[in-house]
Amino acid sequence: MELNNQPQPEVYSDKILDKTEGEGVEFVKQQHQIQIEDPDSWQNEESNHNFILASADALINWSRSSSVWPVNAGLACCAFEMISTASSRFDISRFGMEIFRPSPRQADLLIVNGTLTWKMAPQLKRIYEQMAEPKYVIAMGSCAISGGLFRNSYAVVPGVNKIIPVDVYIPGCPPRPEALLYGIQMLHKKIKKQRNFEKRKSA
Amino acid sequence: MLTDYTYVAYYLIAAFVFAGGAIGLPILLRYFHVVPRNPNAEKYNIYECGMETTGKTWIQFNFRYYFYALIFVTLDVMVVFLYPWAVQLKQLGATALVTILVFIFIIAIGYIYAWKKKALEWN
Amino acid sequence: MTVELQATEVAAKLEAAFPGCTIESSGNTIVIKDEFALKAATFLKNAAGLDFNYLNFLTATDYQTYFEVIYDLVSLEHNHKLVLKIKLNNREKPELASVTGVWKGADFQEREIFDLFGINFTGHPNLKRIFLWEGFQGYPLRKDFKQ
Amino acid sequence: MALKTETFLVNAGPQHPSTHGVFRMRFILDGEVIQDVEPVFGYLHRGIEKLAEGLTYSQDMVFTDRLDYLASMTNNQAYAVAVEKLAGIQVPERAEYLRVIMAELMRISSHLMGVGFLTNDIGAFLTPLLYMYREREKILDLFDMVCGQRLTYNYMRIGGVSQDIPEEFLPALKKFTDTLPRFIEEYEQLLATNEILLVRTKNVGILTKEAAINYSTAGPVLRASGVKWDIRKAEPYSVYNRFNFEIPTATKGDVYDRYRIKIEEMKQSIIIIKQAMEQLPQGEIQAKVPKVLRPPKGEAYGRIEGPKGELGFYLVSDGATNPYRLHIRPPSLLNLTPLRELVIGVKIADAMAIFGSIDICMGEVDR
Repeated sequence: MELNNQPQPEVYSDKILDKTEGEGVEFVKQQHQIQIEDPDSWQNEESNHNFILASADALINWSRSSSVWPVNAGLACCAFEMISTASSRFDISRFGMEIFRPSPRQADLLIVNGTLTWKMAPQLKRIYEQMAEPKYVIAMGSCAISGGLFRNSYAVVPGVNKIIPVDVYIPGCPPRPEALLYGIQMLHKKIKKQRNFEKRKSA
Repeated sequence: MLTDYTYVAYYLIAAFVFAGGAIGLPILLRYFHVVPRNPNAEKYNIYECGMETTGKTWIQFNFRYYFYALIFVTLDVMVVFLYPWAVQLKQLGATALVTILVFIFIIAIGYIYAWKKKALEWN
Repeated sequence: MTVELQATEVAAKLEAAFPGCTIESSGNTIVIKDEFALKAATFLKNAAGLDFNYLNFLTATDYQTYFEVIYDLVSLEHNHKLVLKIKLNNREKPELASVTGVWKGADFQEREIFDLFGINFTGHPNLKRIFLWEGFQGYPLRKDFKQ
Repeated sequence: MALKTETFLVNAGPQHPSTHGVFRMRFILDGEVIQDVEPVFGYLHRGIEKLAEGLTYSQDMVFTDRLDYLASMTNNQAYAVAVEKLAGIQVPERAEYLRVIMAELMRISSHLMGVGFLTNDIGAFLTPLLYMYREREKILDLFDMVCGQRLTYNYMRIGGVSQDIPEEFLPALKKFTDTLPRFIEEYEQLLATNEILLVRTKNVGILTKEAAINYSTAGPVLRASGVKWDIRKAEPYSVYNRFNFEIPTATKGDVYDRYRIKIEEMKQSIIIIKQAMEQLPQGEIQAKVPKVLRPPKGEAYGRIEGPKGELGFYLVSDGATNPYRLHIRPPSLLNLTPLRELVIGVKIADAMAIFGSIDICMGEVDR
């Protein structure tokens, strides 16, 4: 289907960059068809036997879980429930989380809120990769969990855990702010079970 | 005379201890595997709103930014010299006032010259 | 109250200007031949009594045997409205003149029709996919689009 | 002697604090002055128009909540008006009044968010937004009382409304409409005479009247450029012809006028709600609509005045239970068409203010 010979476009439109972006999306679509299993490895490990390490673990996990900073990455409708949770009524700052960092470099938690489309998938994967360790992901809303309402659409990723490993799933469309707060408390429980003094792939 | 200022030494030590801790602690925590280490290519890429960066960034900027920086530095340095004078205003008396005015006048000449040469125009 | 212009009068004016351009006109819709698209658009915009200066929306529908492009025109001064339709029978390479010259508001809507239907708009300044990524195969809103 | 300067390319990309969702602008910058911009859409394109063709008419109502997720009620109303026009259904009086009350509450909430995020983009980070959220939470409580949901209400049905209002709704609504003007006064003191806001918004991003019409913009963007065009007055749908209210317009069409229009429209919405509350008749709330709706063959275009502009649904039916074609007239996408003309030659900070004043919602842009 060759394009017609329209006049020299004085409108700036970068076809080469679009083509590379298109290839990136196709590449991610081929790569990410199977589910990435959730990083739950530390759930069933019993805590450290050594007394000093156990209390150091407790201190480190407490400090990590009590100030988890989310990335300011809103995709769709759930983003506005997340902002409602961050505003004065549902007050996410009770958990030390009211600072929504725009750049992933300074954030620990990526709340995927809204429908993830294939065109946005490589970008979201890049944001997740560029976050500092240890990082956690909350899949908020049924669109993030399984594609939700738009599951059999040609342009929607049926579930974010095909792209990035997810720690906590929050059902709802959109989930009420109380549900998001409950999900965050579950994430805190999960962080508190982490063991820190072993050499292993990232948490 | 000197003994009156020994507390400055404590500040110096505190500064070094703090600096050492700020640098040493992450290295120590990395050694104990508290800070996980998971290098990958994407992480060391430049973050630009989730997109790959395109084009080069070492480019020729407009010169007016540099003009502003120069003028700012001159005035800033002048202010640094005013501080000690301002603290001891009473003891130094009128002669110090005249010298400071001469000093300010010299810098003002450069500032007005730059102003007239339209260096501060922000087109 | 928005008056739905009688298509027959407007068709008569159009016929006077470009003989043989309207195929049929009923209610408030006129169906014209596709090669008269740009001429009819400029005529409807600048004609004295009509002056449709506001393109309300522009969309397309796939009726399996032909495509139909729908222009919903409104005149803000006279508060009357008209629907202009064009049928494209060529399904392999559907082609239509772009009206971005007449109404600049058609820019993104024509790109959307190109993206989701594959209808080519000649003369469009920046015709490429607007919603889907460059390597996407096929045109989703066509009835014969396989997932 | 002008030194040769080079330009460089920056993405105000999908994940950006002030792009109101996943919208990307590819800037070509010379220093901080924008030489060219290319808006890139599609990061939230879920193919709603394709999915809608697979479901029945009443099931598609659920998609409309996710279109402009800041104004779900008005999306429902637009879709309901379109299908009722197609199928020729007469909606009972009480349902019409309930729809008007909910739509005007939604307009206030959407304008609150529009103004709140505009001041966010200008630099007053989060302070005015938290004030606006305090009012929005009150509106969401009212909606919660009526249909149990905070954001995606699915409240309206084809031919009427899903549930009647509980008794405590009207007193709560009365209290809300009495206190809201005082809060809007509070925002006026906070914002209208604020020196920074005036300097940052006056004479920035001027959209002339002809350009606004030619770019087929709608809603506050069109009225800010001096065109008195509001579907509630131009083509009164539902019972809007029984209320008297004005259409605020401005003349210059800059960011400040678009901000002013939103504040004035909030006041007008309160007047409409007050009148609707007094004239609220008794009666049933749902017309007799067959369980499986099969509208006659044909097509219809129903439109309403949404908070962002004229929101319309173009429906083609071939007699089956699901629509043959459903097209949504996206006011946000059409308001974005003049973006390139407004933004070239402007500094980046002003470009973000202009973009914020156009007040788009990505669910409606990408559909």
